[in-house]
Amino acid sequence: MWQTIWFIIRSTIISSAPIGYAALGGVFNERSGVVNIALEGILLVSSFGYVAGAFFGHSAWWGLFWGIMAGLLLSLIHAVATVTFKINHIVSGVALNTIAIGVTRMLSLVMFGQETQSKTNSYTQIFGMDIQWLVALMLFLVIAPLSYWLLFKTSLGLRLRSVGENPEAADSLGISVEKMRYTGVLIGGVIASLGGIALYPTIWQSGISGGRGFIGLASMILGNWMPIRSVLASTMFGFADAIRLLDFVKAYIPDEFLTALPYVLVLVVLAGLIGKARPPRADGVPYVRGE
Amino acid sequence: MPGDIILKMENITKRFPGVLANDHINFDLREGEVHALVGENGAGKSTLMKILYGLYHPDEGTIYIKVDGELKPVKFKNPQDAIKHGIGMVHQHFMLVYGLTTIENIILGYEPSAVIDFDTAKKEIQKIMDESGLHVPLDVDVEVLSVGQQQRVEILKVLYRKAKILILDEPTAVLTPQETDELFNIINRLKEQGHSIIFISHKLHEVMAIADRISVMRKGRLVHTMPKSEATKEKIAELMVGHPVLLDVPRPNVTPGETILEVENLTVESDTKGVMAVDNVSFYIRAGEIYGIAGVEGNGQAELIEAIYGLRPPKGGKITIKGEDITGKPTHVIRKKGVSHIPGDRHKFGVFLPFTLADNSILGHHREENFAKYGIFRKFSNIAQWAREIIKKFDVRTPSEKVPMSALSGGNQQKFVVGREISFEHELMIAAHPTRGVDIGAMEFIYRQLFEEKKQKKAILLVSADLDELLLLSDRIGVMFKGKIIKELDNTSRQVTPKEVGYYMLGGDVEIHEDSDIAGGEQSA
Amino acid sequence: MPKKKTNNIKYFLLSLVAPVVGILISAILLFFLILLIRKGSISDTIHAFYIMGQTLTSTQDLGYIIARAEPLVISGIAAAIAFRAGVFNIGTEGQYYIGGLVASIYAIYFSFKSPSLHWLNVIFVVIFAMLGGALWALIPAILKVKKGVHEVITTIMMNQIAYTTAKYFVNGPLSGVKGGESLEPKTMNFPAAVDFHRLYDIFHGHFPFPKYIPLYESLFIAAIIVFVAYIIIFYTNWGFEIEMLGTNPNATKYSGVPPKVVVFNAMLWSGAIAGLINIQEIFGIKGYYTHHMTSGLGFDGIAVALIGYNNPIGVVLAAFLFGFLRTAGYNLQFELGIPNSTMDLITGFIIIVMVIASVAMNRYISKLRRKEVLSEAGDR
Amino acid sequence: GQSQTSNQNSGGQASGEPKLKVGVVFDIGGRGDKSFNDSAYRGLVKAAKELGGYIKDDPDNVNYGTNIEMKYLEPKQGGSDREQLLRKLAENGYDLVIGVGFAFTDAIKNVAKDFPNVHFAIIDSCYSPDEHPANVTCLLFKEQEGSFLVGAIAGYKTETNKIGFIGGMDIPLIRKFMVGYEAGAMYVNPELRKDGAIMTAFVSDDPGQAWNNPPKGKEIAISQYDQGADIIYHAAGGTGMGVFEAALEKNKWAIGVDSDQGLILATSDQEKDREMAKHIITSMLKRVDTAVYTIIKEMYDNGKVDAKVMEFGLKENGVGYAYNDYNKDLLDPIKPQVDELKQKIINGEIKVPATDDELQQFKASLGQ
Ligand SMILES: Nc1ncnc2c1ncn2[C@@H]1O[C@H](COP(=O)(O)OP(=O)(O)OP(=O)(O)O)[C@@H](O)[C@H]1O
Ligand SMILES: Nc1ncnc2c1ncn2[C@@H]1O[C@H](COP(=O)(O)OP(=O)(O)OP(=O)(O)O)[C@@H](O)[C@H]1O
Ligand SMILES: [Mg+2]
Ligand SMILES: [Mg+2]
Repeated sequence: MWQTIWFIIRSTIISSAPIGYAALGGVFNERSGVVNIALEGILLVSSFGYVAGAFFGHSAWWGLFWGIMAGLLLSLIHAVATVTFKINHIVSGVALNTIAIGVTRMLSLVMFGQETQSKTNSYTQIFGMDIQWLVALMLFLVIAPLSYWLLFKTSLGLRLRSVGENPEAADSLGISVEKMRYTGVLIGGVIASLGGIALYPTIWQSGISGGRGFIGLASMILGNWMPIRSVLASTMFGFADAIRLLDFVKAYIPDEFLTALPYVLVLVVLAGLIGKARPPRADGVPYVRGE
Repeated sequence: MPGDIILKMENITKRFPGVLANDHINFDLREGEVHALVGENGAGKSTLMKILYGLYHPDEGTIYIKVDGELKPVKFKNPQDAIKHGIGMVHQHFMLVYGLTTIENIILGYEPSAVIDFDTAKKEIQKIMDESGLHVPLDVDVEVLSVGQQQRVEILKVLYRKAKILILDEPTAVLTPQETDELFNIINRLKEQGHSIIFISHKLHEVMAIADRISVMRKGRLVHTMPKSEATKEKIAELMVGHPVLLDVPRPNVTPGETILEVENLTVESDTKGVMAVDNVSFYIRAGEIYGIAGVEGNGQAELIEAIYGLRPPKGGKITIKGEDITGKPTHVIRKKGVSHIPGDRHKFGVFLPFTLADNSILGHHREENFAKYGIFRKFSNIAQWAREIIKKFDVRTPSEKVPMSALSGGNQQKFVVGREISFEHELMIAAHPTRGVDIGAMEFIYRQLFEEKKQKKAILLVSADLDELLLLSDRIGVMFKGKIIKELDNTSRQVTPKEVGYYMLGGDVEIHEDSDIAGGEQSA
Repeated sequence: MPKKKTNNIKYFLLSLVAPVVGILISAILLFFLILLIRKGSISDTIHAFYIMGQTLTSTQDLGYIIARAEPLVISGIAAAIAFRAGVFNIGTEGQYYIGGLVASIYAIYFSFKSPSLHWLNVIFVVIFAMLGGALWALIPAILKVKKGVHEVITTIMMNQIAYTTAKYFVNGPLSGVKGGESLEPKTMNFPAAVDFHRLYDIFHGHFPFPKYIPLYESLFIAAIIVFVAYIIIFYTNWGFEIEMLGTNPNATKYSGVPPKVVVFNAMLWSGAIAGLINIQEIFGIKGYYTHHMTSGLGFDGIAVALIGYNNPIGVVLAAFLFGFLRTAGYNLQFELGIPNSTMDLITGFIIIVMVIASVAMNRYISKLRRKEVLSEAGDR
Repeated sequence: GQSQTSNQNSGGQASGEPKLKVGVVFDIGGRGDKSFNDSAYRGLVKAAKELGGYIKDDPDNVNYGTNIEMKYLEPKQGGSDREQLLRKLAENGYDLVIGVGFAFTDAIKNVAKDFPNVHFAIIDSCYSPDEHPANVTCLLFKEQEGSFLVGAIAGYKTETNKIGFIGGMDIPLIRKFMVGYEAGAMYVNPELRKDGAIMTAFVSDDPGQAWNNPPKGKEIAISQYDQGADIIYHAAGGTGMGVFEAALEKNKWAIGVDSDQGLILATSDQEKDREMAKHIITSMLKRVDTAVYTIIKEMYDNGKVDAKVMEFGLKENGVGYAYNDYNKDLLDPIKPQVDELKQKIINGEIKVPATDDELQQFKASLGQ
């Protein structure tokens, strides 16, 4: 019995972490007014970045560095496309997800000689601790509270939120909307990258992100664009993912039901049947001065 | 009382595509004075102020600011630069971030430190509130504050930034008379504390009441600056429009016919749930009659029109056209029953800027057999023919009906909209601010068209912020105050005075001071 | 548009700048990618471009380009209809899963078994696929109209639910996996009277492409959709009202056109057409339904619509560009071992570059227009 | 098989036209999965070596002559283009086209119809006799037999008397692995006949998530180890790497599948691989390489193969258990017993169950 409970707990933490990071990344993006469905792609490239970085750099630190760089780079493209060039956020996200799949597979072939998976990376420890666990626990113990603090207790957070709600007003106060949106997208990108690292530091495989970026978006909505609530929502999905393997769950609940549940829940919440979700007012709306 | 010049704008020029918004403007401000800036819609007031505030960059010209007792040229890259030089602006449209609390809104962009110490900030703001008399709750979402409170937040924002120069762009447009009085008290208090204030308004009585000096803008140029002692309302009005005011278009004599529009006990909810924007309103309009609605903006005029036009379902009451009940019917049905509408904001409601004039000429009637086979397949040649007729009849200056609407000047756009709405078969014309932002020539043209309508035995519901326009055109005037028509005045022989209307616009129980002419109207035309 | 405009040709040429720039920049990127993969061999890289060029000259490859463009044409039109109304239906992805599923249920349980009634089956397949797609667009449409919930969020959720729903039906009620046979999850096979006929068989000898090119009757359906969409968009009041809404919702309301009704209809029609996106694969190539069919066609269609300026003709051109990229991609993979993922990368890149370029060009064009007309009118 | 079009091979190999062209399409796991697809790849290498051929565009440049040209392709993520790749090979004059994995069942059937002159082979799947295309050969394995032997090894080696199994997907094919494993374990160790002594789990119902999901594999394995298992057998493709990592972390045992995963990892240039290898007792060998080599050789020798079903069991050396330099010390004490079991199966003395029902009967026949 206690083993089952222990399994559920640890499995929930491990399964939630990438989703939770994606959700937090989404919070920073959307709080600044940028819709980012490329979170899925960020998970994928940062996962690749970690494995390749650690593999060739012979150290988990290099993995961390390249994992974050990879996610950051993808985010940067999104920021340039949506904030500077003001193209539709969804289109940029869709394109970046495609690019993420392509670029990882291509680099895998070039770097590892095989397209669908990397070689095994031996460097998965930092300070003698397993990096996957370290990063996963960091989410709950450090990153989530820190994100809350950053968004609600600092001037940066205040400015970030203001451009997501009313960029014109922020602009009128001398806050650079573009700069703030870049900040939101890039901070969000770094955070989501940690999710890619929490995914599986040993091996990268094509398709390893498995839709977790989208579940992260769902968590973000269920968490009403609040950092801690979004992370908590992600643990719900992690929990569903953990228990679906248990025999007694399998016996009574169809797997499809568990898979669909999070998304149905989002729709129910959005319909106002449970609670209330309100996106930032200028979410996804390009800002052009003097309209 | 006012001191030295602390701000000078020299030869400021700003062009927008197709518009010369500011044309070599010279403007200055003294310490401790209220300098009023007046002018018609689109004269370039806001543009000039946005340049001063660093939001726009002038194409030409220099700004000088007094630094360490000396006027020095400055270049503002962005508002932050302007704020640093002690300039603060309260915008025509509030620049508040809903979703943030009052205190967050106040400190936004000027936070005391990277990690915000809310307690200290609160203390500081409390001090400013006590000094200025501007009190607002600090820990609520600004969204829930009343309009007056929101404006106080705007002023607090400016004071929190330690601005010495305050720009108030049409601060009274959205205020009730009491709130306006309060604002004036505050302005006077700020003045005493050494602040300098630029005050923008269309309302001449306000300007006369609060300003020390007055500058008048017309069509992008600053035409005259004078101390209050030299100013009269008539003089300002003349400067604003460029010639002696009070257009006189002869009003045709028409005996009213049958009742066209009848509104009984109409009640309409505003955007805020539970608040009635229109409260138990009843009136009627007969054929050949112009019924004017007067009132300070925001007293339910917009909602009244929306209810009659089918855009806002009424909460109670009844609306009939020629005896037929149209209450709660959708707009397209109501249009079919013979209602035409010149909307108040043409860009937002009246036209599709990227569409051609031809496409713009049939809006709302595009499904009629004349314009579409079976109501579906569009008849392009008929549509073009129709548009050309409007263009010709209403003297719209355009190369052809094939150009996009956005290519026309505002006045011509308005003429086109007026022409379109008149050209459709109708019994009732709802005209909202039909001359807003158009020049004098076009204005007169539109007046003549409305009188022509009257001769054709149409019923006309006129809503205008321009009192002179109302008095000139209307046979009867209903004055709206807080959602009610508190007084209906007979104006068949133009006997109503602006003062009378003004009295009721403020609720009918406010004392009128001899020198404060509340009936100045928004736009003396 | 059918309306003549001043300087039409100039503006038409200007509108081509974005695609040309996009393709050029992407070609440069592709050059370096191939150089990287082929470990710096310039001659290989040039050969790769030669192979891509050959794709356009081989009849077999042209056949594939058409076959691969076909679903994207439908997908692009579906997306474009919504976009024109200002509705961002990114749910086409889920809508085609469900459209295909509903049509499959028809095919398995209710279709006519007589081969002579094949044409009726085709019509019903189309109807049911459209119903299914519309059904899946219904919830986002209702939530948008009634609750003001943004359709992007809801359609992302609906996409995920669609996949799971399809999976449930394939593994459950419709399961066609028999012991000892294929272990790939799929439904029962459709009756032969439903399976789409190959164009090769229909036209016997008078068909330019080899028999094995997967071109089916569904090509006609795609063509009909393009034609009808073109007529509706540019010649009818439905298209006009959609355009009104997409341009200025407020003025639409004031014109007596209820925005909610237009949004609702646009969303449903977009969904209905989206339901047809993959009938080529389901009823032509496969002859059964599986949730493991080609995915991502909905997302590709969004890109196709945007690159094609939401114009049916533009959509067709953009879809052919994609079809070409895919086909060339397989040739590169086959001939030079350049992984197909390179083409994914390039496709994504082209989308971003082209959309950026077209946004910039559109701004420039409208500025130019305004200047021109103002000077013509002699009015300021 | 005749070439339909003659596209020149531009991969750099010189000299004359090959006598035979063989195309292979891997499944999503692709090359480098250290398991199923890699095993198929070794079949190509063996064919190249033995028959004098080369693999086109191969990163390792396998080249032993020009008799046979071999080429493999990998589908894109999600695998929706398997059929397109088969076609590409068939169109371009490949005489024998092999689909590696059951996911190719329908794709091969469709393509085979369009290219009657090309011969096809499919691994792990087949068709009902009335639907079997005339140009397709099925290559099937008796996975249960090999699994029986590794099950027996687990039965001998377990110290906790608890063992585990992790399958990629709950499908009949994978159940063959599971059932054989359980039967072997129960056969040699009565303790394992108790309820709950053998823990079983499947990774996912979604093929996109089943075979390349090492994070999940690791989680499940840790859970089974935590519940007392000391040996886990996986039949989950790439997901298995997670199982090995769990074994390493928990200092327990794992059993590999398809390839000799212990050997592959033990000889890897990655330290972590070598560490994990120390925790792999053995692997159930599914000689996809043998099957691939056999069909290529037959095609090469005869110029054709029949539309038949080839089954590879213990007898045909198509399945087995891995015994190598690295696990030799571990296995030597029980090797005689295991080999005896193998002989019994080959003789038909032990009939290895392949389905759940058969397993129940088998269990009943063991008593207790
Ligand atoms: N960002 C802009 N782009 C283009 N034209 C503009 C822009 N802002 C203002 N204009 C134009 O410049 C002119 C002056 O506008 P401005 O807002 O300064 O007028 P205003 O005097 O403040 O009018 P109002 O009393 O209506 O506020 C108008 O013709 C307006 O249409
Ligand atoms: N904020 C804005 N952004 C872009 N263009 C604007 C903006 N405001 C106004 N315009 C454009 O500037 C033009 C001028 O607008 P406005 O309403 O001030 O008329 P106007 O130039 O004064 O015309 P007229 O001389 O007929 O009165 C309009 O045609 C409009 O398209
Ligand atoms: Mg203004
Ligand atoms: Mg004007």
